[in-house]
Amino acid sequence: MAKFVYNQEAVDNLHLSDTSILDRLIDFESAREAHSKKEHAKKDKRMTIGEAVATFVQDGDIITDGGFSYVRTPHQAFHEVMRQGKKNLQMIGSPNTNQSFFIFYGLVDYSHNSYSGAEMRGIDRLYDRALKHDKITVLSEWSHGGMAQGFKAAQLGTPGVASKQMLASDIVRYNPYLNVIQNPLKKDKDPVVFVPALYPDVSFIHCHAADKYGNAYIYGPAVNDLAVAAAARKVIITAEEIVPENDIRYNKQGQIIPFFYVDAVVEMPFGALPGSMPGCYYWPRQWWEKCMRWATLTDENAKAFLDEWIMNIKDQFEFVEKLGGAKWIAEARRQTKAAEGDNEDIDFSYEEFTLKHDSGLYY
Amino acid sequence: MAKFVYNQEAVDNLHLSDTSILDRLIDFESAREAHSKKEHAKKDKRMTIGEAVATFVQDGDIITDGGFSYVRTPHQAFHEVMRQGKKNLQMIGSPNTNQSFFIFYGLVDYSHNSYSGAEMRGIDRLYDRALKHDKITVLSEWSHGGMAQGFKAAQLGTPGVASKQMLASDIVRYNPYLNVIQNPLKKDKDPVVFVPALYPDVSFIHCHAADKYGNAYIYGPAVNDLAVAAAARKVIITAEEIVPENDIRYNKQGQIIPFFYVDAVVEMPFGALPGSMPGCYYWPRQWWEKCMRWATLTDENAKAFLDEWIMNIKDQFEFVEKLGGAKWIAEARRQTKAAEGDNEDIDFSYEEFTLKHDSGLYY
Amino acid sequence: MRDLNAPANPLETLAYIIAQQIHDHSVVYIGTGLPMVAGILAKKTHAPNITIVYESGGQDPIEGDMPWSVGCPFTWRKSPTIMEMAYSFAQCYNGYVDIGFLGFAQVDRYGNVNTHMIGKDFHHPKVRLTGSGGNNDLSSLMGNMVLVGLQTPDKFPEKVDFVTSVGHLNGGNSRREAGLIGNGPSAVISPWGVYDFHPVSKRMQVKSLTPGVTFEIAQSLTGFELLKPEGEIPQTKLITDEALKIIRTQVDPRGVFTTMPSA
Amino acid sequence: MRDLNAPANPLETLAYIIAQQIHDHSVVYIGTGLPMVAGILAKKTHAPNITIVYESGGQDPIEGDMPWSVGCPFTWRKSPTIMEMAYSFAQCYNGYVDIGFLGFAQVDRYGNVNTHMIGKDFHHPKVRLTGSGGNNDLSSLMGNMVLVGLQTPDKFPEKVDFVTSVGHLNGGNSRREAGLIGNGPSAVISPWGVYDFHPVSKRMQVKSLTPGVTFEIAQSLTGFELLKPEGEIPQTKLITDEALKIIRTQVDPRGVFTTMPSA
Repeated sequence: MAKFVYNQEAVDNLHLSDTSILDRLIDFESAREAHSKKEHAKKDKRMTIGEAVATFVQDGDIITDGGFSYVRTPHQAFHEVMRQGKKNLQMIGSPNTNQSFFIFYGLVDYSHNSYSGAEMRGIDRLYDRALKHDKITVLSEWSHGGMAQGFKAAQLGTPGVASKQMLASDIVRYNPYLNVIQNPLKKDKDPVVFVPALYPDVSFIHCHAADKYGNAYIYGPAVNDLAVAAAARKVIITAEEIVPENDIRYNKQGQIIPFFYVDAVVEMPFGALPGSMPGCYYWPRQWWEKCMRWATLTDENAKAFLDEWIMNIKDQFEFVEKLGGAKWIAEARRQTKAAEGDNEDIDFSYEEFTLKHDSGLYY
Repeated sequence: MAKFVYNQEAVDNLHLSDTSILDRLIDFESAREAHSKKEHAKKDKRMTIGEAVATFVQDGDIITDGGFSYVRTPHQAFHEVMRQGKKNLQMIGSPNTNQSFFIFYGLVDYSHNSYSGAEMRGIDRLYDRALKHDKITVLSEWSHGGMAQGFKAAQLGTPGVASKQMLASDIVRYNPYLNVIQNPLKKDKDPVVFVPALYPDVSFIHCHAADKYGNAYIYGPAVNDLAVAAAARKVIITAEEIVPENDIRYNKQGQIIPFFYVDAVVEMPFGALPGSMPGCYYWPRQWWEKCMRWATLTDENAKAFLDEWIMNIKDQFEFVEKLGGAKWIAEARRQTKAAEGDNEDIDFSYEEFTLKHDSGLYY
Repeated sequence: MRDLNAPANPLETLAYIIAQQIHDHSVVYIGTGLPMVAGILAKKTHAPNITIVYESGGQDPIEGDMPWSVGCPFTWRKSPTIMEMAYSFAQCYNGYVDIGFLGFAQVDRYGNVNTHMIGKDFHHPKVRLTGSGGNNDLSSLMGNMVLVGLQTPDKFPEKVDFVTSVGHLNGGNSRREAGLIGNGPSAVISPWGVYDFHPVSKRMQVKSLTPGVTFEIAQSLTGFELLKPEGEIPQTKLITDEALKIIRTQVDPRGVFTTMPSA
Repeated sequence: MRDLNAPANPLETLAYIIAQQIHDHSVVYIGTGLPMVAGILAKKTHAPNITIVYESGGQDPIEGDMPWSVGCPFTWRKSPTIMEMAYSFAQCYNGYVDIGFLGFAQVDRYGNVNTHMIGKDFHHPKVRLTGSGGNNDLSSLMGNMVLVGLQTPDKFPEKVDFVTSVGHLNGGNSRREAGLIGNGPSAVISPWGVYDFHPVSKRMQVKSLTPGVTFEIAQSLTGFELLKPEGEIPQTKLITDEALKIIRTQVDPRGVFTTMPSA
C-alpha cells in the first residue's frame, strides 16, 4: 500500500501494479530520520571503497551518482558496486551514466531517467536492448531540469516546488511523482507541475579533496552534487586526495559538502575514470569510442569489454595501468589542463577508435 | 485591481484597502520582461553611485539590500538613495537593515519584514515609533527562512515552493503572499505554505570585487545575495575594487554573480560601512552603540546623528575620515582579519559608547 | 577584565543551564545572545565534539572570541563552508541538526513564542520587537528546540501577543496536525527554572527549579497555570566555579552577553 | 587535418544556417552537437559579443577547442562562474537567455519534439533514444527556441511518438493555455529548409529552402502538410567560403561534429 498520492495516468502508462516501490524516493520522513541518526560528530570516516560499498549499499537501494556524464562521475565506485553484485537497485541521475552496465549484470531493476546515452557518441544500445527484453522497469521519466529541481527542493528543505518544466509533455504522463496543480497565486487557470523533493538512498560523489571527517571540495561543475549530498540518506565521498581539515578551512572556497552529511570517505585517486576529472585528468576518448561503437553492439561484446575493464579488475590502479600507466597519467593531466586553460594549448587530435582501427592506446 | 490571489485574512489584518500595491513583488511576468530587456552583452557598466541611483531607482520601487545585518550590507549605496530623496519606496530584506532611517526621512512607505533591530544591541526604536505614528505600512511579515525561500524560488526558476516554515503562526495571518495548501503528495491532511517567488525591483549588492561588466565576487557569507541578484529587476553592484575580467576568471571561485544580471557597477571602497566587510574591515562598534543607544532615543537625536553621518556627507570617504581616517582603516583591517583567523589574535576590548561616555573614537 | 570573584549573575547562571542541555557529538543551531555563550561554554567543557551552526551561514568555526552577531566573523572563522541562508535553515528540516536554542519576549504554556510585539494592536503596539528572524524557522522545523529567556508573568502570559513561532500550538497533537515538523520545543529555560512539556497535553511543566525558588514562586512568576510534577521538584544544578571562571576568562571575557545591561 | 577544398557537407551547411539565427549581443543556450559548432562559428564571425550558456553549468568560456560534451572543460574554460544545473535552466525561466538551440529525433507540425523513442510502445520501442536531458526544460521555458535536425518524413511525422518537449502543443493558444512560458519554438532548421510557425495557427511553414530544394521536395520529405508562404519562397543563404574555412580550421578542425559519421 503506497504512502503517497501518485499521478494515476503515469502509474497506468508505466504498468506499475504496486506503487509502493515508488515511495522511498520521496519519503521525507525516513530521509530525515536517516539524516538525524547518522554520525554527527567529527569521526574519522576513512575506509576502502570495498568497505564503503559493503557497509552502505543495501540490495534494493536507490543509488545516484554525482558529476555529469563524462565529468567527475564516480565511475570507479560504481565499478565496485558492480563487482559486489548488489541486487534490485534503483538508479536515478542526470544523466544516469553507467546505468546500462548495472542492468547488464543484473544489479539494477528500476530506473528513473532523465537522459541515457553519450551525447554525440550515440544512444545507449545496451539500455535499448534491456528495455526491449524487459530487463528494466522505468519508474519515472524526467527532464534534467525537473530532476535537478527535485534534488534542489530536498536541499532547500521544501516538500516540493512548483515547476513550469515538463508541463503538458509526455514526461508528466510517464512520471508518477508529478502532479499538475493550479498555481495558488493565480486567479485564471495556471497549471504548474508540483515536483516533490527527491531523496535517494545512496549518493556517491567523487570530489577533488576531502578531509577524513567528510568535508569535501569540488572544483569545476557541481551539477546536482551539493543538493544530492544534502538529500541522500547515505553519502559516500570518494576523493582524489585526503587533505587535512585545515586545507579545506584555509585553502578551499566554493563548492563544499559539510562533513555531517557524509557516511564514508574513500581515498580514491583516479576515481572518475574512465571519465574526466577537472584539473586532474582528461577522459580516455578511445575507451568511450570502443565502448559505444563496439562493446554495445552485442551482448557478447559487452560482456568481454565490461569484464575486461570492470568486473575482472581489482581497483582503479589496474584500470590506469591498462590505459597506459605513468605515460597516460602525464598525458591526461596535460590534456585536461590545456582544455581548462591551465596548460599551454596543445593539439587534441588522436587516433580515433573505429571498428576497423583499435590502436590499443586510450588517450 | 490586484493581479494575484492574496490571503484574505492577512489582507484584512493588515488593513490593506488596495491589494494591487502587493502585486509587483511577485509579478514574474514583469520581472522576466525586465530581465530579458536589460543589456545582455558585455558592456562597460561602470558609473558613480549617484548615477546608478538616479538611473535605476524610481520612486515607488521595491528595494532590497544584500549582506546580513552588520555584514557586507550596501549601507553607503543606501545612504546615497537617502540623499537623493526617493519616495514611496518599499523595502524588503533579511534583515531590513537601515529601513528605519529611510522611513525617518520619508522615503519608505511600505515594509516587508523578517527582522528589524540590531540583535543584542536592541530593538529598533525608530521603527517602533514610525509604526505607532502610522508612518509605515507593513505589507508582509516573514521569517528569515521563509523570505530566503521566496528569493531562492526566483533563482531556481519556480513560481513558488511548498514550505513547512511559518505554518500555523501569526506570520501567515500577516502575510498576504502566503497561501496554505494541501501537500499534493499526501493522502492525509498535510498543510504546506506556498511561498511565491519574490522579485524586488532593485537590489544593491556590495561585493569584494567586480569587473566592469558586472561579474561580481563575494567572499564570506553570501546570505541571500546570489538569489536576489537573479531575482531583482535591476541589480546595482557596488564593489570594494574593480578588477580585470581575467581576475574573476582565473583567481576567483565560489560566489559569483554573472555579468548579465547586472545593470550598474560602482567602484566603492568602504561601501559596507558602517557595517563590516569580510577580509577588508571590521565594523565600528561604537558607531552602532551610539546609533542604538543615543540616536534612536528621540527624533531630535536621530536627526542629528543621521544628518551628521548620512545626509550631510558627500561620500564614503568622508565617512571614513570621520571614523578616524588612515588609522581607522589600518585598525579595522587588523580587527576583521583577526576575527576571521587571518591576523594573529588581538585584544578586542574597546571603550564602549554609553550615554555617559562618548570617546569620539569609533573602533 | 571581569571580576572573577563576583557571584554568578542571572545571565551567567542561565548560560550554564542552557549549556547543560547540549550533548556531546551533536549539531547545535545557535541564535544570538546567551545561546552563543552556552554553546561555546559547552564546547569548552563537557561537549568538545559539537558542531555549531548559525543562521547567517557560518558553521563549525574554529575557536575564537564571542560573536557579537549571528553574522559576525567569529561565526564563520575558517568554516569549511558557509551556507546560504535558505540552505542553513534547510539543514534543520532535513534532520542534520540535533538541538536549537532561541530567545523569546513571550512564551505561552504550549511553548508558542512571540518576538514580534508587545500589545494587542499590530498597527499600534506598545512595543514593536524584532520580528521573527530565524526564530520561526527553527521552531517550525526542529525536533528539539530549547527556548531561553527571562521569566515574569508578562513574559509567560496566558496568550502571547503574536505567535511568531509555533511550539505545541494548542497542545495535544495540534502541532503535528497543523503540519509542522519535529516534536516541537523540548524545554524552556529561565533564570528561575527549567520547564518541559507534558508528554500528552503538551502543557508546560516544571522540570527543575533554581535553588531557593519554590513551585509557588515559579507559579507567581508565570501568567498561566504551571503543571507541577509528581513528588519532590529537583533543583537545577548550579553553575560550578570552574564553568563560571571559563565564562569570564574564555567565553565572554568582555561580558558582551553575560554582564547585566548598562545604559 | 581536414580537406579545405571539399564542398560543404550537410552538417556544415546546417551549422552555418543555425549560426545565422544568432544575433550579436545575445545570451545563447547551446545543446550538444551542431548547435555548439554554430554558436562558436557565430562568435567567430558576425556575433562576437554573444555569451554562450551550457546546461552542465559552464557559461561564457574563453575561446578554445570544440567541446565534445555539454560538460566538457571547453564549456567552462575559465568561466567567471559555473552554475549548478538547476540554476542554469532557471536562467531561461527568468528571461536572461535570448535564444536556445536543441536537436530532435522527431518534430511535428507544431514544433513538439521527441528525443525519447521511436515506436508506439513505451515499454518495447523500436529504438530507445536518450530521453529529455535539458531538451524539455529549454522548450518549456524559452521564448525563442530553434530546433535543429535531419529531415525525412519519419523525422517530421504527423505525430511524434513521444512528446519529450512541448512546442506549440496543439497550435493556436494551446501552449500558453497549458501554462508554458515564452512563445515556444521560433524555427526548425534542417539541411533542406528553414521553417517557422504561422503566427495564429502555429503550424509549421516554410521560411526558406536550401538552393535546389523546391516546396514539393520539402513537402515530400515531411510527414505532415507544410504551410506554403505567399509568393516566391526565399532561398536559404548558402554557407560562404569564409565560414566554411573557419569551421574547418578553427571551429571544428577535427570534424567531431561536422564530418559525416563513420562506423
